[in-house]
Amino acid sequence: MLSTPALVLAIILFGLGLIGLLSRRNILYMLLSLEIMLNAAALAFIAGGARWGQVDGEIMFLFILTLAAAEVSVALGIVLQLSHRFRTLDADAFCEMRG
Amino acid sequence: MILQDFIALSPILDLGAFCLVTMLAIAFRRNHARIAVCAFLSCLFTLATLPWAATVAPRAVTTLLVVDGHALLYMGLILSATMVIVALSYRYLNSQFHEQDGVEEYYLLLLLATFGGLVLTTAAHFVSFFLGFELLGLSLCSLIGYLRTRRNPLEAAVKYLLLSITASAFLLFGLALLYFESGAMTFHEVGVSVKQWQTVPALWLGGLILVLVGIALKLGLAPFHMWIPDVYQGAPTPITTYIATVSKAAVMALLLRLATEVGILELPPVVHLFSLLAVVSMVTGNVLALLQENVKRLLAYSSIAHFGYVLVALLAGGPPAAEAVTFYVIVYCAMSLGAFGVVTVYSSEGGDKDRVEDYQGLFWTRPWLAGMLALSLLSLAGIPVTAGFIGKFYAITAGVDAGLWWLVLALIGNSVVSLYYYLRLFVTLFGEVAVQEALPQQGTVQRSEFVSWTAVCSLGFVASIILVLGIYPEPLIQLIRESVSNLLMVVAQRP
Amino acid sequence: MLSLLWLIPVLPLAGFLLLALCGGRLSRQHIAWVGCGSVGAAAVTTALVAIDFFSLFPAREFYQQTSWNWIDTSGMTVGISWYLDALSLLMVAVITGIGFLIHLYSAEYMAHDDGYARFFAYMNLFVAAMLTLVLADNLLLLYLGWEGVGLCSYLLIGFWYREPEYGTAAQKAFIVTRIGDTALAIGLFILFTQFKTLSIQQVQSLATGAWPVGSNLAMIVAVLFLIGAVGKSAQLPLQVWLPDAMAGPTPVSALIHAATMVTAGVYLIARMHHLFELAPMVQEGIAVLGLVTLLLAATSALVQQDIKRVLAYSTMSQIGYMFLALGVGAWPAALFHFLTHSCFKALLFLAAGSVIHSLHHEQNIFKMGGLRRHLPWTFWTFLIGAAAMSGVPLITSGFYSKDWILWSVWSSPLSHRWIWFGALLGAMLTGLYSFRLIFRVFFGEVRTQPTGESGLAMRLPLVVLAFLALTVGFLEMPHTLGNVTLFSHYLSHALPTTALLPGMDESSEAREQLAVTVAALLGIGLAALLFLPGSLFGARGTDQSTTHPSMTLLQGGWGFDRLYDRLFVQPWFAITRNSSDMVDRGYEWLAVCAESCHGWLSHTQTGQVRWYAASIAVGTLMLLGLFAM
Amino acid sequence: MAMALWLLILIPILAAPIAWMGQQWSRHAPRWIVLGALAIDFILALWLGGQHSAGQASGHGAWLAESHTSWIPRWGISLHLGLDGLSVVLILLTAFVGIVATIASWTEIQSRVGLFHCQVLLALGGVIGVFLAIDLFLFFFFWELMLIPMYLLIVIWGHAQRRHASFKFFLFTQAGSLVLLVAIVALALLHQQATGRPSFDYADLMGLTLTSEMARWLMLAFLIGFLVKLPAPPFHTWLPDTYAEAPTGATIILAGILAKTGAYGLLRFTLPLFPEALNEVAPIAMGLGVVGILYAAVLACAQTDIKRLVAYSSISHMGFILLGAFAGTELALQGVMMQMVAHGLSTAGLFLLAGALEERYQTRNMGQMGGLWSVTPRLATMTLFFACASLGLPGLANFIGEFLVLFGSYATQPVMIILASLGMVMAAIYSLGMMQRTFFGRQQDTRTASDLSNVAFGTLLFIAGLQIWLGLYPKAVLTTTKPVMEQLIQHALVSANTIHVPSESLLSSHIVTSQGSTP
Amino acid sequence: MEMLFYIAAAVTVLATLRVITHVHAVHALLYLVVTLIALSLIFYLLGAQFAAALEIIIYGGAIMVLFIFVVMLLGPLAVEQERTWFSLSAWVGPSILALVLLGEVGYLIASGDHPTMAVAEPRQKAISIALYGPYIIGVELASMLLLPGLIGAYHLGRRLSSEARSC
Repeated sequence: MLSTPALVLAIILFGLGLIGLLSRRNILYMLLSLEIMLNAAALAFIAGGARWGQVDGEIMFLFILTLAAAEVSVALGIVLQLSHRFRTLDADAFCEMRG
Repeated sequence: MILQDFIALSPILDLGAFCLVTMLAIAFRRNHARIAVCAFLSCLFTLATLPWAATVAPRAVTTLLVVDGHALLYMGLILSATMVIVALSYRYLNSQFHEQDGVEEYYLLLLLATFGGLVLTTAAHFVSFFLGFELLGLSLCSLIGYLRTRRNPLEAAVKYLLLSITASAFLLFGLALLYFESGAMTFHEVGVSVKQWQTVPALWLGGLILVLVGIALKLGLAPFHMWIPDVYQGAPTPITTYIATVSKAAVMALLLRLATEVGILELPPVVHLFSLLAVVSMVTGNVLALLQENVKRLLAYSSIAHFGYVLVALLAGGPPAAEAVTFYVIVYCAMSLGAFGVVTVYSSEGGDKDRVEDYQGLFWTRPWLAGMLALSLLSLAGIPVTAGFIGKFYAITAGVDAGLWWLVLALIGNSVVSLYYYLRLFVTLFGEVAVQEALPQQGTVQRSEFVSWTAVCSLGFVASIILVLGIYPEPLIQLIRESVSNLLMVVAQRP
Repeated sequence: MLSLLWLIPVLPLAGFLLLALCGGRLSRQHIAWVGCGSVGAAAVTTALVAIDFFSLFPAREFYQQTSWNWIDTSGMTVGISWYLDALSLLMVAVITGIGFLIHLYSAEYMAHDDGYARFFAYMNLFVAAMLTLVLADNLLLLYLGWEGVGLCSYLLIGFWYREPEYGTAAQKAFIVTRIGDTALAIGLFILFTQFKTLSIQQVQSLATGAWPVGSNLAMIVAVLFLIGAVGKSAQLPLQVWLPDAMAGPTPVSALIHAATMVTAGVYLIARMHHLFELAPMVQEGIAVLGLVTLLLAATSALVQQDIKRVLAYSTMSQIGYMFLALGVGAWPAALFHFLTHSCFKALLFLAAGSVIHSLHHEQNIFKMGGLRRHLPWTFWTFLIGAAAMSGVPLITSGFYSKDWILWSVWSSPLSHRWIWFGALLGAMLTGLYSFRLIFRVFFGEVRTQPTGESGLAMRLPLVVLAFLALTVGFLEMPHTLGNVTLFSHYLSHALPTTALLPGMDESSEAREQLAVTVAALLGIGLAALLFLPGSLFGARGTDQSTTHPSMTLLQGGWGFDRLYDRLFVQPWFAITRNSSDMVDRGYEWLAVCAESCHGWLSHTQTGQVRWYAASIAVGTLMLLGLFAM
Repeated sequence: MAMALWLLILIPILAAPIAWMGQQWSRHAPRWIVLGALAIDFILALWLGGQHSAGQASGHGAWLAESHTSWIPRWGISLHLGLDGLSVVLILLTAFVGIVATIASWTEIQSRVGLFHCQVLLALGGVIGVFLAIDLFLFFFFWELMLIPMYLLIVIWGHAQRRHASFKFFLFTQAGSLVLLVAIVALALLHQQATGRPSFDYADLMGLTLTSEMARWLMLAFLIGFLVKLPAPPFHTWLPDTYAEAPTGATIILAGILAKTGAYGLLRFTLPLFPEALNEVAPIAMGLGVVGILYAAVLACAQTDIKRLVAYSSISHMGFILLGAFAGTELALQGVMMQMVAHGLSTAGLFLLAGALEERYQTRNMGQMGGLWSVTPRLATMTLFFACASLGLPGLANFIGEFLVLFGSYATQPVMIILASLGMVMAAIYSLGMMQRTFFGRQQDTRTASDLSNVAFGTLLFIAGLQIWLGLYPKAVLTTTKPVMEQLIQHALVSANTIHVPSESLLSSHIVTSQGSTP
Repeated sequence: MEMLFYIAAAVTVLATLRVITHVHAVHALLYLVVTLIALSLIFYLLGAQFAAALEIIIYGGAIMVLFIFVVMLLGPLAVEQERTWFSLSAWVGPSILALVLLGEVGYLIASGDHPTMAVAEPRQKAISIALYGPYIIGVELASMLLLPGLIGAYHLGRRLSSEARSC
């Protein structure tokens, strides 16, 4: 069965996404990295579904897809406003509140 | 889906329908007051369906949702809190959101978030869990950045967004791992599979930890607490209130159900993890709040600590723990509503009043408002006559009952530390009014003495809750006991 | 009439309350009336009680009266109860009698002072407390009086409160005596723990029954009581407060620091004689202590410049004699010396007061002189007093009492010969310093012009006391001279009689008396040689700038003050001045820690979302690492 | 009768808002309302106490008056009040000291008069509740209830450093309380383990028998809770700051009454609930008492601030209470009782005087005073009197308290008692030092100041009269409390003789047997 | 079969690495598209054909387009990168990876007799039944989830009318 290698791949992808999230300052990249992480989770679900021969994994993928869509729209809306207000997409620049 | 399922689901269906109604109302005609009333009534009607739903509870509706006493109780809490927040929001938005375009969606988003909260309370399946989680988080994200012309809300929104998606990713991946190992998606089946294992697979445990990290992020438990102060500070104050109350209560309801049904508290690693989170949260929250000069941040740090206390209660395990947690969460919601409510009302009079010095001598100029804040602070500090004391008492009782001596000691030690910053704010209320400011303000004070009746009613409601629970908590305790037994009964009923 | 006993202490107390509460509104005359009257009434009551007492005496040796139950709970029963026997009657008589005379004297002496009412209030309170002390049936009530007199002594020494040194002196007096009092209190605790009672008579009878002679507990308790007595009576090593106590008005010195309070120690030891008899080593210690004190005080008295300090040291020295007598078991002798000493010492102080009064409060004897003519009354009475103190043979009371003591020392089985020699030396020194005073003050040229003799109210007590100083001695005369035993007979109902060594007969007594006589006269003669102006060395004495180290040592009372200063006072001040609450520092440190923790942690709140995400990742990895592995 | 108990608590609490509103009617209306309410309370308590002496014979375990209503059945919590000799005496003291505090603040408090007196009444209501509650939860409820008004009194009307002081006060007392709360909860749960139902009721918990290990820990927790309030080292450091910075009225309440709640807790709860651990804990507690006496006395000598001096002396005196409470003899306990009353009276007087001085010279620094006797003779005389009371002059009430404690404890701990006696010498040093520096010597501050007002002087005279009365006739207090103390000692003796088997696990096995009322 | 999986996995990982390391947003997006395509192949290999299709249609199509859209909208912030976006090298990496994937898909089509094809039909059926059976509430909730996305994007994304005028 391919489910275990797929899970390993999912874990790798998740890790890569996390690395991207942490290492990129541009907020767009961070969003991309998050997409990768979500994808990794989706892959893991599908691997699980494959392992147990169930359709639930695939259905979960469907919902994750919905989430990604909804979320990206909101995120991009915020990104637009941010770029407008702060004139930058540098995530580290948004640190007026601290302490 | 038979009729009884619909009855059981009536709160969720009701609110869902009202979301759509509200959306249509907005599309039809924009009117701030009308939409606010509409939102308020939506919650009220939904609240009214709870007793109806209770007649068929406990009942599992498909595999996704379980409507039982526990869920209904939390729904009641969430809806009441939302109502108070709606009532507080109206004037706040009127004063803070000057642009006339698009203030109404606020209420729609609020209702959607609450809808997500309701789903979370009933969730018994990974799908409903995660969808409720996201509904709540996504709506909140927009709400936090709702004052989109200002820098702080936007900054808060982007922080919340990124971290909440991170939380979702962790959560989802964790759920996926759980699914991968156990092949089941309902909490109950997962719990069953756990019981069958001789040793819990590492991957499963890793998944569980990831799930718990996701939850901890939403609850703001240290070391996953970092977003809390920034978001609390940046978000519009009613939304801050919302995050502090509804969002956390809903997640806590879910955690409780997860803990009960999966039986994770019987796994030593999870107990250790929670203990660690509890202690770190208490210490971090309290230490960070010590010298904080921003009221909203201060309350944010205090909320971190409070959920540390809740974890202590949770760790006790068994019915007393569930009781204590629920009681504490209800109490915490009441006092947060009180504290943030005052900040909201005070900020509704021009400019955010979130510096500690803004509150200097408030008692002499605005005794009722200051009194309300004082009451909430005392409650947060756990002084008798207020609900906070009973809550803390409950938590300590649960902890002692389970023999968690070190955690209980940490709890009381931290309570003492926390007194310092509550008192700092408390004292400020009774400080001397600065002379230069006092004189020109005479006129404005007269004018702003008028607090909208909505604020009076909502704060009065919260105050009475705090006091009644502080003096005669027995009815609520009985209610919670029933709901807890309900929660446990569902577990017992399942094959 | 005996039932009026309670009235004796209550009358002065009433006087005190009256003066304290409405002293400000009374005229000076009324104040004097109340002040003297209350003590006078007490004296009259004493007389009435005494008549009644003697009418049944010796068939009935004591009279007990309980006013009310003071403490009556949980196994402790202590009453406000009075006990009258020969010993206490003697004390009461002296206190009220001499007290009245001194009050009378003060009425004039203090006439121009601001705190007239205050003064009499304190004095009345003192008399009340002192009477309570001597009349107490139990140790707790005795302790009440004991502390009460200490308080009054404090108040009266610091009477002129504007002078900071006076206040210090008062404080010193109280604190030093309090050390003794505390020891006494501990003694009380032990006794109560052992016998469950504090009644003086019961305690002693129980102690005699329960403790063998020389037992540890008896020794400890005796020592504790001794420390108490030593503190009150200004004996070594707690004697340092007395010279400074002369800061108070002279009548105070006469009443408290000469006639009555300082002898409370003697009374206590006499009262508890059963207890001390159980501890012979302690008793021996008393004798040695008395001897050392008397010599030390006598030598110090020799070189003092202040007239009152001379008298203060002399008081110390005379009480040393009393202790000596107590120590060798000559209980009646000690009391007899107490009686005579009260008379002549009160007389001396009052006369000195008269001198000071007429010299505008000049107390330095080197600035006095030639007052013989100007103050004849004073001179003669002072002379009588000094003679009595020096023990001029046959005609003065001091001779009889001192002689009795020395004879007891000589003849007692508890004594040693060297003690006797020491005491004899002391007798000689007494004559020397007493007459040094006479010659300095009343002879020679006038250095400060006096205002003249004082009024009747001051002269009358002087005369009466002078009369007593001469005649009291005839109450008890040795075998060799008249053999009057009125006093010892009377006291034998309260105190054991003196034991004699075998082989002590009248001839040895006579020889001993001769020695005493010679010593006293030698002292006086030496004084005349050294200090009488116009005599052999008289001129040298006028030099007051004596800076010889030995002189300064003596003037400072053998340097005890300086020693204690180094040993206790300075370290104490060092401790208190530099001590802040250490525990509080600890808590402050905690607070600082919390604050720095806050500072450190709030640096983690950078506001940068990537850092937050990193913290999540690291936190998750740590949790995974901790638990999933 | 049961209603009367509630009235005792409710009269001050209900009068509090009236006092606040009273401000509108007249400047002095709040003061009169406080005086009235406290006077009624006093008389009521006196009446209840009178009932007591009439029907005295009841003896063991009986309350004079009792009121019992269910409150939170979930945890076996009930509104259970009970009155016995101990509470009567302390309630009388509370009402009296409250009246003194009101009089003391008559001239000092000029702003927000209504609120001030409202807080005073609330605090006193809480204190009376503490003295009446015999359900441990209710007790704790009142125990905390009195804090907030006290805190406000300090923080609103206090002196320059009030913020710091009030924080310290609150943090310390609250820390102690929380430890106490944990112990109370543990006890209630132990009862649950034993009988199947939790109970916070005094009578139920008294019947609980614990293993010695558990008893030791719980007793320690109780001890900490009460020692903070008492206070005893090392928990005392809040006290000097607080006493010095609080307004005079509040200081009088703090020193006169609040400290007594700690002592009350020791007597009412710590001793009878854990007789098993008494033998182990007693030497520690007594040692702390002695340390407190000496340490505080040394520090009192070091003070230049008159209020701090009195504050440290107060700590020193409280050491005697700790000493006596654990001596294990009835006599010592009676002494503790007496000391509580006496100290309440004497510190009330001293702080009234210190406050009066501060009001007149705007300083508490004794270095800037001196020679004030001639300016303010009444003040000086009364200070002298109370200094004497404080140094334990026989014939005054403090003496009876201290000496009964010492007499009662000597048999148990002779060495400690001897050390404690040294405190008497130090008491003389600081008390007289205070007199010396303020009233004796040359006048430093030549400003003229008015002497004590007639009212204040009259009050002080009255307290002085009480001091003398109790000093010469302590039976008034001792007879009332005797049955309570007898019972205490008997209980301790009976229970201490039971032998227990130690066990290993945490909570469940810490019960050996229970004499709880229902199975 | 397995070979295909591993190749696709390698492509996924490589492309992802490029996504997170690339300096240009558009390049990164292109690599992400490749990742998604590779993932969809893996889904297919795991037997989830429906998911594979959706991955390409919705993820690769809709969501990525959204991103591109935003990148374009953020014109001023990205203007200096304008020139580099159209360099050849940008296309090389994705193209190669895409070609690899294309080859794999071709192989799959060519080797037509794969078991996953056989189970495909009943599996889709099962999904449909599940979606409209036990998961019906989930579907409804997912639809509700899109609502905040919609409203949020609407509210946050648009500029203020006043500002629009001033800009």
